[in-house]
Amino acid sequence: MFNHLLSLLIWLPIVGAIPVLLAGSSRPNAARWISLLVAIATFAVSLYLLPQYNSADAAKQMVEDHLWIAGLNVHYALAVDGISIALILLTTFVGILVIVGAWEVIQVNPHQYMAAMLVLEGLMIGVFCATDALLFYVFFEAMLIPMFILIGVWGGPRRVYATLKFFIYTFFGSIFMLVGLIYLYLKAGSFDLAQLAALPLSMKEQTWLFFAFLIAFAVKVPMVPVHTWLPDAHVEAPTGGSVVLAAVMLKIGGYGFLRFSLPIVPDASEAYAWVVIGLSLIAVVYIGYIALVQEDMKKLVAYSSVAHMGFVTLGIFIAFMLVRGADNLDAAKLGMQGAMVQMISHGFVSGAMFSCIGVLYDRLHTRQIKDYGGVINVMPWFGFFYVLFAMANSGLPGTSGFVGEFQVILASFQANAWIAFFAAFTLIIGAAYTLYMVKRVLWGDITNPHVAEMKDINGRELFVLGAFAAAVLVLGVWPHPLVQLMDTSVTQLVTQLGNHKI
Amino acid sequence: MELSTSILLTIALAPLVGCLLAGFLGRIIGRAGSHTATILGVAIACGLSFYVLYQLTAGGAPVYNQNIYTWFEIGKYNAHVGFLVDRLTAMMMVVVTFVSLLVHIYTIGYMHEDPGYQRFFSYISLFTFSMLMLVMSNNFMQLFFGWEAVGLVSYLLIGFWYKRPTAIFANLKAFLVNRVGDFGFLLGIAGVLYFLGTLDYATAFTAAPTLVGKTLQITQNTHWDAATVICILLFIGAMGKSAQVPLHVWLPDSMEGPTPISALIHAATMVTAGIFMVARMSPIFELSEQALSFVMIIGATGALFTGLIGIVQNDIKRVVAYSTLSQLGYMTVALGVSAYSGAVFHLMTHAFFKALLFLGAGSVIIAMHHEQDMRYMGGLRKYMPITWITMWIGSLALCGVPFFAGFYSKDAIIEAVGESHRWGSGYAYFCVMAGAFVTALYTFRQMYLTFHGKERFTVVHDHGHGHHVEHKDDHGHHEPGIMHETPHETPWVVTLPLVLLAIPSVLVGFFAIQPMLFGDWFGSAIHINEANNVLGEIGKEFHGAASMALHGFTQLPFWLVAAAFAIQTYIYLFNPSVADRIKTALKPIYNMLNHKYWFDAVYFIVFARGGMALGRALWKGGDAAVIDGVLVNGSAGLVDRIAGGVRRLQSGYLYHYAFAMILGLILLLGGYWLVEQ
Amino acid sequence: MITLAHFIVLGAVLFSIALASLFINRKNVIVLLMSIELMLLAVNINFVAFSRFLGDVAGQVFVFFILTVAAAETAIGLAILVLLFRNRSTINVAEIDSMKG
Amino acid sequence: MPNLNDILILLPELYLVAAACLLLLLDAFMKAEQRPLLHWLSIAVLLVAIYLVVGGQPSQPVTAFGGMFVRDGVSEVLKVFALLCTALVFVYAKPYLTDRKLFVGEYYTLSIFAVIGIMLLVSAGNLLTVYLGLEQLTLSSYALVALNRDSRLSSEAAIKYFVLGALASGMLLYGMSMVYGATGTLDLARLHLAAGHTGMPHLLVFGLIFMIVGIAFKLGAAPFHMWIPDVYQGSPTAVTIFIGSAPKLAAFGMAYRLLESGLGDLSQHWQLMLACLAVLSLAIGNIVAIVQTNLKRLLAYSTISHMGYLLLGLVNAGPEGYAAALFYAISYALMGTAAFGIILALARAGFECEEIDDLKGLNQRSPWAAFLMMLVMFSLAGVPPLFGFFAKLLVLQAAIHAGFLWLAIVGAVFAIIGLYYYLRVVKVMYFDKPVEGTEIRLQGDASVRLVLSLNVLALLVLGFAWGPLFGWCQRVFVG
Repeated sequence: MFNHLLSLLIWLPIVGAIPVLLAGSSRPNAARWISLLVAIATFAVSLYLLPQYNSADAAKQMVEDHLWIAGLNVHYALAVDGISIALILLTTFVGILVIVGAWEVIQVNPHQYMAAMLVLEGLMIGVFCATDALLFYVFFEAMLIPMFILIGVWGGPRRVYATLKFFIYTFFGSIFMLVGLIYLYLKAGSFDLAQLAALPLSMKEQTWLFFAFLIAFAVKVPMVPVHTWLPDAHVEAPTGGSVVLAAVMLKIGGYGFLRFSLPIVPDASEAYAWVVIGLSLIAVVYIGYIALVQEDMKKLVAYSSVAHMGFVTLGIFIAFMLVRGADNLDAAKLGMQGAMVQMISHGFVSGAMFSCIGVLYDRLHTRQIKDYGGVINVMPWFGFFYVLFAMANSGLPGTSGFVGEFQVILASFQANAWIAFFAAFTLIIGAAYTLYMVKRVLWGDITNPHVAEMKDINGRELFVLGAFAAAVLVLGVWPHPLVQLMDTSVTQLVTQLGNHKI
Repeated sequence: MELSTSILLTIALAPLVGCLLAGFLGRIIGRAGSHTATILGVAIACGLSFYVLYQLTAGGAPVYNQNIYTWFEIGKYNAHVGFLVDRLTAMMMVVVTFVSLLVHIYTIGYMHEDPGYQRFFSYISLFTFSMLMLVMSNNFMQLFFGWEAVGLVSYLLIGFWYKRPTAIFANLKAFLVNRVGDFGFLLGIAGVLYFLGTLDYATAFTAAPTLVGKTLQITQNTHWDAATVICILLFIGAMGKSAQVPLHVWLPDSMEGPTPISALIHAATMVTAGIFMVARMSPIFELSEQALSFVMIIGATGALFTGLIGIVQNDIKRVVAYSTLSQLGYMTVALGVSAYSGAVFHLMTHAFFKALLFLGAGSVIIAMHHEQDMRYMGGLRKYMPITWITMWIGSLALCGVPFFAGFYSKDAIIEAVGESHRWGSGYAYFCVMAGAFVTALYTFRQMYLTFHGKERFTVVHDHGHGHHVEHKDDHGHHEPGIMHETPHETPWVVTLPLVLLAIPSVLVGFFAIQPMLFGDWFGSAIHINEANNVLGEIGKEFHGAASMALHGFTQLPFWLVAAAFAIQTYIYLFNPSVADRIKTALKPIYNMLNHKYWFDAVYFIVFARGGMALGRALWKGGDAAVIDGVLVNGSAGLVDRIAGGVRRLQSGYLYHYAFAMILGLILLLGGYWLVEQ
Repeated sequence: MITLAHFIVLGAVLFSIALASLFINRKNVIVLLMSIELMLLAVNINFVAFSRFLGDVAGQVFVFFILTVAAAETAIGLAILVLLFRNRSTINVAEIDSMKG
Repeated sequence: MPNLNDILILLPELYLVAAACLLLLLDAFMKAEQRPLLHWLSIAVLLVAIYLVVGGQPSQPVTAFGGMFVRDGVSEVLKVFALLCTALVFVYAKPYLTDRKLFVGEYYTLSIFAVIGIMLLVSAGNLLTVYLGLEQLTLSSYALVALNRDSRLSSEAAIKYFVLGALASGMLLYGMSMVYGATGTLDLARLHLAAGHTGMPHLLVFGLIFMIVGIAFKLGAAPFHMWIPDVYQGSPTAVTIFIGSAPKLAAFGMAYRLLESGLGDLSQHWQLMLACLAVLSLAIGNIVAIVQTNLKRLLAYSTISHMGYLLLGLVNAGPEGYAAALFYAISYALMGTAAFGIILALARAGFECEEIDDLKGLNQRSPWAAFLMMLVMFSLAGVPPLFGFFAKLLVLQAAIHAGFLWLAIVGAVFAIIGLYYYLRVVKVMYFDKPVEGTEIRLQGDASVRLVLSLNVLALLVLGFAWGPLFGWCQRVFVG
């Protein structure tokens, strides 16, 4: 069997970006069509990947391993498990939608935009495949470049501040992780994640490494209090940028916790789980209140992303309390699964929300809530999608937004009723800020004459929103397949949490 | 014979199909197409529900409990989508689909001029689907799904006329208040999973006894009884959905929605979901005296005090709305004294006569061209006899006049409370008793103001109908008391449902009381500890419906109703001025009632305003000032300032450069010297 | 009796004087060239002294090289000096500060 | 008595000397319009030199003239890249020189003489050769800086460079004299043996310190960096690019020869000193660069910070550390050449393209140039997958392994600050609108653009395939 599937998946979009660039600004449509084809091809490959993957087998699969740098024993090592596959599918799926979504919206240098998108997609897939810490780091950092360009070139008025903040924030986080990784390499003589996981470490070392990882991924997720780059980045980013940022990039933070913090420094992670849990709960409540008073739609959704990602970190670290405290493996799995499902679901929901805001922005060129009102009068179909995604965002059962939060809350109650209490607060505050926005944007009579001239969504937008809607509903009504896909991997992760390193 | 899965699926999905057709293809299939599709869907569901009920009672079919598909399965935790259909469920299905069907028909008449016709039908069919999912569920997850789904539809329907500021305020309020309830509900479910290890009803209920003695740690050294915590959390959900004090504030505002909705969702079915849920959970609730006392007291408070507000309302729909709150209070009290079947029984009768009253009110509103203020009505009986008669039937049922459906259910509850020895039952007994009087007060007041006395509107024949058409969608608040044509009886699509509802409002109690309350009709569906079986006690003196009714005439509740009747008759038929004199005489009380005990005002200030203020404070103070201002931009600025300073060292003067080098040399030498020391 | 120490101290003193004059003098670039020469001479003294007391000629060979290179260095230095004067018509060290920060 | 063998070992250097003299003569008898020939010739000369270096590479380290001259792996690597960089410099410089009437033979011959100095320096086996090589390099550089006779800035830069350079070499010599006095030998190999059991250890260390000053000056490590910004800014860009690339390799070679080959046993002394220099350089370089508006000056400060990272490698004082530092020197030489190369290519008559704002909206005017510059900037900033990142990775790793974790963390922190000004350049090129009426695009003929593109893309390619190069760097130190 052809065993370079993952490499293909990573490099197809990156290499595909070259012809798109060559198409040049003179032939924008060529650029658009090529990039669409590349995106679709990538998606197709990722779909082909699905049946290849044996979800019964806990081991990493489709392994590719070539010695990359002999001098440092760095390997070009790729492999996937259920979790990676799910995230890869999310990436490729969103990949198509952002290309379509940007079709005639991006008029300035569309070829560069599309190329950046494709490169970004490839790098993100790489992050999900890499099993060598250094390779992971390379993809992890390289991602910043295309995103920097995307936001900076096609972004809003304060894009310079936003991009610099975004880039430096993230770089700041990851550089300490790099130092940590080097330290680990010197101890283990390898960057291979499996070997690092097997490496015995003293509590002191683990603590330092834990915080090195924490800061790297906390910035990415983002967790309070290192979240302030996200609202700025989102507000200034072009729609596609926001979609990718929210839908996939944030997930890499959560994914990093799974691949680094948990297996490599389990004991420190246990000892400091309360820190992460505390911050996650703060994210739910504190950020919820902040989202309530936002006047900019994108800022609002950005803040709600922070709150929702709080469930991811909560679900991941609650597992420690359950495995080691309560010795309840299944509950830990429940929480972990919840976190994973929440990642995927948030990918769809936030992506959809930003696409909706993009639709509005393309018509009125403002994101201020006060400039809208009564949109439903002129855009009924849009209204349908908007309400649907808003409901998903506030975790209505039947939409994907509910599943993960439900599982995480159930799991956290097993650990401590109070954690569940604060987590469940999202039901109220989440609904409050989301529907308050819907009220001001969608409902009501038309006050702004410009709103009266808005046209309802066209076919292209219908396709994008429809695709998101389908994903949101299917996942919400029948999450079982996704859970199955990740089950063995999650089980293995959770069982690993049990074994101490000291 | 066995109930077949396909039938149950059809019942649940038929309305959904109708909803999708009307919703997505509404433009294509047109108004007629939409209402045919949806009505057909609901009709099928209704017919099959009756069939299912028949199978379960006469057909001797066993209780149906199966999973349709797996929702998720993680280790020992799993959630499924499945149906549990026993008599309790079947009864709810019948009530829901039947009322829903009539409301569908009624809507044809009520909404016939509304631009959102198709949308409306789509919504109510969606509601029917969600409600069926709720009642037919066999596990907590699906229950929560239905629970929130009906909330969603309620949100959409209250805000159906989305141009009205009041409507979109009300629907947001309704959803959020419900979410407060669901907050508790979800925690309750989590608690169930924690203590009982499953989300499946059957398994959970069989395991329920193991809760005894288990506790939940709240702080270092306070432990609460598991059953109590779970029950109260679950009941908080019920308080939201069934509008119990103090989460009742959303229901009166929900009257912003079209009247059919008020009838279907905010009177007959959705608001009773909480009652149904508690009845369903009886095996768990039976384990906690404290929880039941809590339920009882909450219910009793609602039964009396919300009823009082009804007396001072002038909006015809709001009167009915407050009466709904009060009646929900009755049901909750019944639950509180473990008379679950009594509660469910009242739920059923109430569904019929309250739907009847709402639809009747709607019919009046149509006739008055969307004038809802009773002060501009009066003497309508001669214009719309059918409405008049049917509404009287509904009112008498509501007041609990013997032989009417309401009598049996309500009287049973009052007696049950009397029998109960649970902590707080004395207070509850007083509340329900006084509540009977209050109910009669506002009911008769409403009837008199609407149908009797002299007309308080003038008819001015001017430029015809078109006027209202354009006013229709925004429900133009044309100058009060001025009609542009004489009111007339509403079309058959409106009156037919009234008649169809009037029949059960009279009869259902008479026929159903014996089996439902005293005949162990619900079987395994409801579980009661012998010690708490108040209905059993009453059952001992029960000798048939007729004698109960006759006996009813000798009881205090009836005489309270009679007294109220006398008072209101005197005031509103013979001496209207008295009303105002009383109002002035009891000014403070009137104000208190008129402001609904200031609940809404306080909530708005504390939660809405307060929440926003807090949010703004956290945003400006936390994110903007501390994190961004100090940490992020602050450190950046610091580096900049340092840079500005350091660059001055690069003065451009050769001798400074040389000096720097020599300084460096000296430092190295000095450093070495220090290290050597 | 003159010991090695005396020579080293002499060299050190000369060297220090050279260094000092490099940053104390703010007048004239030529003085800078002179002090550089002085510095090299101090070095030469060291080398000669050491090679004499170590009885090893290599040091003295080194001195010859230093002298030669120093000559070349001075040549270039003066050339630059001329250039500087041509462009700015001053060789005042305190005025050569158009590039800073 | 020198024999033929010595001559053969010295062949590349001797060949270059001869070639340089020939070019000088040729230039004298050449008409102005024939000069391009000189240009190509000198490039050819360098390439041949590379061939000689690689071709005549001995399997074992060999010495000539009684240990005066060492030819081993380290010198090979350094020579190859020094020659390569100089060749690149020649390619990039031509259009700039012609535009400014500076297209003269001296430029080429002086550069080649400087390269000879470098080659001598990195192969030095004796304090004397170190000194001679160094002077050969610096004297030619002084002249190069002053190449543009009519520029106030050039002359100012030249005088500053000259005085400070002389001061530095004076200190170096003083140090040498002390080391000589303490050990009684000038030969590095013998020095290495004698250093262990000298009678006057303090004198030795004093000498060491003076020599470190000399090295630090050559590297441009703070606080001996003062000349760098002014010289980079003042000298013609065509000269800046040369000073900014090959001599860094020489500086590393010098440090290696003196500190490792010569005074390796004193590492416990100089490790800490270098660490201090590293911290200072990182701090000053990165922080002051933030407030620069002149592109050349910004790159000057970035050089200072990069030398700080290079020192991180040296601090390790072991084979892996030297390998990392060598790797870093090479990567920096390539990046520096590329960065200044782009500036040269964008500059034209009457437009120096020195200010950062000159790059405004470059992406709209010349996407390719912007793209190349972006790659260079991210590489300098050390963002993967570009070459610069792996260089940083290696030096950090070396520092941590040597137990200087704190130093590595300092390096990491300043990398964040450094990122800021590199991003600012990218921002100006990509996010800002071009200034109306200005015109900015790649100058020069296809050859320049091709070589430039290759040079930059090499940074990307080496980001993936840096293994062999690193392997080479490792081998030369273990072997």
